[in-house]
Amino acid sequence: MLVFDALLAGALIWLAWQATHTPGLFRSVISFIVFGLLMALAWVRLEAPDIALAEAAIGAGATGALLLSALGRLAVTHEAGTPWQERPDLYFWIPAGAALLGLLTLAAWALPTPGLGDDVRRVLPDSGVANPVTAVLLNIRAFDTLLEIGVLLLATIAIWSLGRMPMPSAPAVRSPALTALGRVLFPMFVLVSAYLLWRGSHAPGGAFPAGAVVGAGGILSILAGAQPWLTGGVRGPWRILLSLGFATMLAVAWGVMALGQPFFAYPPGLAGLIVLVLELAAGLSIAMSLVALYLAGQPPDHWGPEAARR
Amino acid sequence: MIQPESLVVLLVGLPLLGAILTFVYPRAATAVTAACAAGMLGAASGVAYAVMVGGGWSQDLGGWAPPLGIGWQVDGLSASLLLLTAIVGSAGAAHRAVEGLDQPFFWPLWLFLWGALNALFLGADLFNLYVALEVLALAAVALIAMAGGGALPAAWRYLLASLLGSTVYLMGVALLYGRYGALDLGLIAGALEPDLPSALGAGLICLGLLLKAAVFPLHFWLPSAHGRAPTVVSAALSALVVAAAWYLLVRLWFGPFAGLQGPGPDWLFGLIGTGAMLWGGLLALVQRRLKMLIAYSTVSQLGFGLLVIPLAVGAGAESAWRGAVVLVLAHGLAKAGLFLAAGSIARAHGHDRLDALGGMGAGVVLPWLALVLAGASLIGLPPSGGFLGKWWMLQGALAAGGWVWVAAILLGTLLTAVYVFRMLSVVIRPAAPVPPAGGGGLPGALPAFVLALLALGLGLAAPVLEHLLSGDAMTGGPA
Amino acid sequence: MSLANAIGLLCVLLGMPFFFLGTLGLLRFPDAYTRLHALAKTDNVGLGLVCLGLAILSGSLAIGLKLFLIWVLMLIASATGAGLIGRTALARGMKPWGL
Amino acid sequence: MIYLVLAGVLFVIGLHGLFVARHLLRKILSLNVLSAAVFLFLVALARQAEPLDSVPHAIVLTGIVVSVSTTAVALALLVRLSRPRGNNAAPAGKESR
Amino acid sequence: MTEFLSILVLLLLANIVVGLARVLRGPSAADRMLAAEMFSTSAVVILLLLAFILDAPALLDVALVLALLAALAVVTFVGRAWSELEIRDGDGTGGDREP
Repeated sequence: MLVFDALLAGALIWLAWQATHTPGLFRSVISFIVFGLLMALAWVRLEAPDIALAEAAIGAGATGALLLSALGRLAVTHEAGTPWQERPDLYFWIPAGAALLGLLTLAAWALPTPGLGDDVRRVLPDSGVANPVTAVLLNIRAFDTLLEIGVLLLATIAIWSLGRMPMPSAPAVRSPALTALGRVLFPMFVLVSAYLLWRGSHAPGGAFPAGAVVGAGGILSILAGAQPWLTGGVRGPWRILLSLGFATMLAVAWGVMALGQPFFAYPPGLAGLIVLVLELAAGLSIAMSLVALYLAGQPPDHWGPEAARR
Repeated sequence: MIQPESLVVLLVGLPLLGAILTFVYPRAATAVTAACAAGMLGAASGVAYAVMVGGGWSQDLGGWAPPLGIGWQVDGLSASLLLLTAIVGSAGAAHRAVEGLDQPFFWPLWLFLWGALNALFLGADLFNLYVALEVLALAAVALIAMAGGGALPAAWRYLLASLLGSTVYLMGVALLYGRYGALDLGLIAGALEPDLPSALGAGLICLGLLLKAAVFPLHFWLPSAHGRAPTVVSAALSALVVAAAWYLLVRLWFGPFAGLQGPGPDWLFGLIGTGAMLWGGLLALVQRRLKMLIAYSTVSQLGFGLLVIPLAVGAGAESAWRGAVVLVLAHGLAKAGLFLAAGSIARAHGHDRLDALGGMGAGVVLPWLALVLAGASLIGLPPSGGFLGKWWMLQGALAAGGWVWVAAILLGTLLTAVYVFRMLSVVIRPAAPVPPAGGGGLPGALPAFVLALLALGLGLAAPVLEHLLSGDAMTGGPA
Repeated sequence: MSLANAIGLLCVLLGMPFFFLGTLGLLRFPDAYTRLHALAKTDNVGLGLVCLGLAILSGSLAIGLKLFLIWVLMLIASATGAGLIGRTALARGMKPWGL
Repeated sequence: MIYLVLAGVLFVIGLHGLFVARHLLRKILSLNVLSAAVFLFLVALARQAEPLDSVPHAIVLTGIVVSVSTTAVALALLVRLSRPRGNNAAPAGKESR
Repeated sequence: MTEFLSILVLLLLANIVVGLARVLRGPSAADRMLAAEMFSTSAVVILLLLAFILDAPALLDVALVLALLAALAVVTFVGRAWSELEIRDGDGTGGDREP
C-alpha cells in the first residue's frame, strides 16, 4: 500500500500544481475537481470514511458545480501575466517554500500525536449515538457545529446581500434526456440522503453528507430545467427553512437550560433524540443552503417567464 | 439574582437569535435589533460587574469538560471588550437606524458580526475560535460589499487576506493539537514546552492573527476596506474587528504561548508595533479623504496596542498591560465615534475630501464636536481614555527601563497629534453651505457624540478599570 | 477457494481491461466523440463486471443491491453525460474526426 | 507520515499560488488547496494517534463546510467583480416584501 | 485474495495518473471533462475494491455518493460553463485584462 500512497500523493501534488499554477482556467478547475476526487481516496486511506463521504458529496460534488457555474458566469476568463517561469520572485519563493516545508516536516516528525481517541471512546455511551464523529459533532462539540451551520446561513445571507442572482448568460441546454435525468435522479438523491442520515447515528454518514446530497440533487434538478422553488422574497417558507437548522440548534442549546441543564448540555436519556432532531433540521438547512449558494445571488420573488428571460 | 453564566450565554445567543429573526422577518428588523442591543448592553454590563465583584471564571459548554469539550472564559480583559462591543454595536445600530438607509440584509449581517465578536471574546478553544473568526470575516466582507461599486474590490481583498489568515491560523492549531492533544487554551498553557512544533504552531497562529489584525506590514488590505465600507461598518471594523484580532493575539501570547516568551519575539513584536505606529501615522498624514485618514490611523493606533508584548514582562508589567487594554478600549470608542461623525459630515457635504470640506457650521456642529472630542482621546489629552492608557503604558515602560519603547510611544503620539490636527484644522474654516437635503444633522451624529464623550471620559474611570483588569493581569485567564 | 469466489474474482479481473482500454482510448483516440465512445465502454461494461464480481464475492444480498444501484447510477450519469456532451459539441460546430 | 509531508507540500503550493496567481478564480482555488492541506494534516495526525482520534475528523468536517461556504461567497463576489456594469452591479434597492 | 485486489487498486490508480495526461493536453474543454468523468468511474471502482480489502462497508456509501454526484459535474459543465468558454483550442493564455 505504500506504493499506492506514494502514487496518490504524487497525483495530488501534480493536480494541486495544475489547479494553482498552470495557464488555462478551465484546466485548473477540472484539475481541482479531480483533486477533490482523489482527496476522497486519501481520506479513505487515512481511515476517515466520514470525511471521505463529505468530500465526495461536498468537495467533489457541490464545490465542482459551484466552480464550474462561476466559471461560466465570469465575463473575463482569460488570464494576464507573465509565465511563472520568468518571474524573478522565484528566487525568494523557492528557498522560502523549501524552508517552510522543511520546518513543517521536522515539526510533524517530532509530534507525539497524543490524540483524544480514548476520551471520546469513554464518553461515547453518554452521547446518545454510536458513531464517534457524530457524537463529537452534534453533542460534545455542538457549539462548533452551531457556528458552522451559522456560517452556512451567513454565507447565504451574504450572497443574497450582494444583489439579485446573476442569470446564466446562456440557458441550460434543453435535452429530453436531461429532463428525464432530473426526474429520475431526484428521488434517488432523497433516498440516499435519508439512508445516510439514518446511518449517521451508528456509522459514517449523518446530516452533512445527507444534506449535501439533497442539495446536489436540487442543483441537478435546476440544471435539468426544473423550476427552482427557492424564491427570494419574504413570502414563502424559504427563509424559515434556510435558518431552520441554525434556529433549532440555538433553541436546543437554550431549551435545555429550561430543564435545569447548562447551556448545550443534553439531559441524560434524551441525547439520542436531540441529536436526531438536530440532524434532521441541520440536514434540511444544509440542502437548502447549498442550492442557495449555487444560485449565487438572491433569487427572484417569483420564478416567472420574465425571470427566466432576464 | 441571575447567574453570570447565563448572562454570558445571552451574549452569544441573543445576537444570533436576532440575526435569524431579522432575516426571516425584515419588517421587524429595527425593533429586534433594538431589543438585542438593549439586552446585550445589560448582559455585558452584568458580566463586567460580576467580574469586578467576584473575578473571572470559566465555564464548559454542554457539560463536557476540556480537553473534549469547548470552554468559555471570562475575565477582566474579555469583559471589558464585551462591553466595548455592546456599546459600539448599539451606537452603530442607532446611527444606522437614524440614517434610514434601507438596505436588505444589513441587520442580520450586523447581528452575525456582533455574535461572532462576542463568541471570540469568550472562546477558550482554539478551533472554536477559528470558526468564530470565519463567521466574523464573512459577515464583515458582506457588510463592506454593501457599499457597492468601489467597495467590492476592497471586500475581495479583505476576504482573501482574512481567509488566508484563518487558514494559516488553523495550520498552527493543527500543529499544537498534534503536539498536546488539546485545543483548550488553559490545557495548552499548562503543558507548553518550547520545542519546534510548539514554536512553529504558535508562530503560524500569530502570523495568521497579525494578518487579520492588519498589523504592519500586513496592513495592505485594511485602509481600503475600512475607508470604503458603509459608515457604521467602518466604525465596527476599526473599533471592534481589529481589536478582536489584537485581543486574540494578546490572549494567546500571555496565555498558552507564555512559555515561548523571550527577548527575540518581544523585540520582533515591538518593532512591528513601532513600524505600524510610524508608517500608519505617516500615511494618515498624507491622505486626502477624511475616512481614509481615519482608516490609516487604525493601522497606527494598533501599533500602540502591540507594544504590550515587549512591555508587559518583568517590572511594570501590570501597569503596561492595563494601559494597553485601556488604550484599545479608548481607541475603539474614539475610532467608532470618528467614523460615525465622519459619515455624518460626508453625508451632509456629499463627499469627504479634506481639501473641500467646509468648517463647523449649521447642520454639522455636532459631528465636528464629536470629531474634536474623539480626536482628543486619540492623541491622549487628559482626561481621555487615550491619556490614561498611554500614561499607564509609559509608567510600565519606565519601570522596566524600556527607553526604546518610551521613545516609540512618544513619537507615535506626536504623529497622532499631527494628523489629528490636520483633520481638525478643517473646523476653523469658514462654514460651507450644507445642502439642505444632506440630512447628516443632529440625530445621526448623536451616537458619534456619545461615543466620543465616553472615550473622553474613560480616563475618569481609572479606579474602576484598574480594579476590573487587576484580577487577570498577565495570566491571560481567570485567576 | 470456493467456486463462487473464483467466479467473482474472475469477473472483477475481466472488468479491469476495460478501464485500461478506456484510458488508452482517452489518450489515443483522435477527438472528443471517439473518446466518448471509449469512456462509455468503461462505465458500462467495466464497472458492471466489477460490481457483479464483487457482489458474488460478498455473498450478501444487501451489498449486492447497493453495488447494483451504484452501477445503475453510473450508467445513467454516463449515458446522459455522453449524450449531453455529444449533442452540445455538435450544436457548437465541433467537427467529428474524419468527416 | 507520507500524508503529513504531502500536506506540507500542498500547503506550500497553495500559499505560493495564492500570492502569485493573477486571475482571482485561481486565488480561490489556491485557498481551497491550502485548506485541504490543513485538513489533510489534521487527519493524518489523527491516523497516527493510538487509538484512532475522532476529534480531528469532526473538526475537519466542520472545516469542510466552512470552506465551502467561504468559497461560495468568494465566487459570488468574484462574479460581481468581473461584471462591473452588469445587471446587478450594486446591491441597492428596497427589501422585497 | 486481498493482495490480489490491492494490486488491482494500484493499477487503477496508476490508470488515473496516466489519464491525467488528457487533462493536461485537452485540447477542448469537453476532452478534459471526459477525462474527469473517467476518473470518477475509476475512483468508484477503487472505493469498491478498498471496501472489500479493508472490510469497511462504509466505503460503499462513499462510492454510492460519488456515483450519484457523477452526473452533477458534467451537467453543470454542459449547462453553465461550456456555453461561456466556447470550444476553444488550447488554453486561454491570451492577453485579456484580469477582472
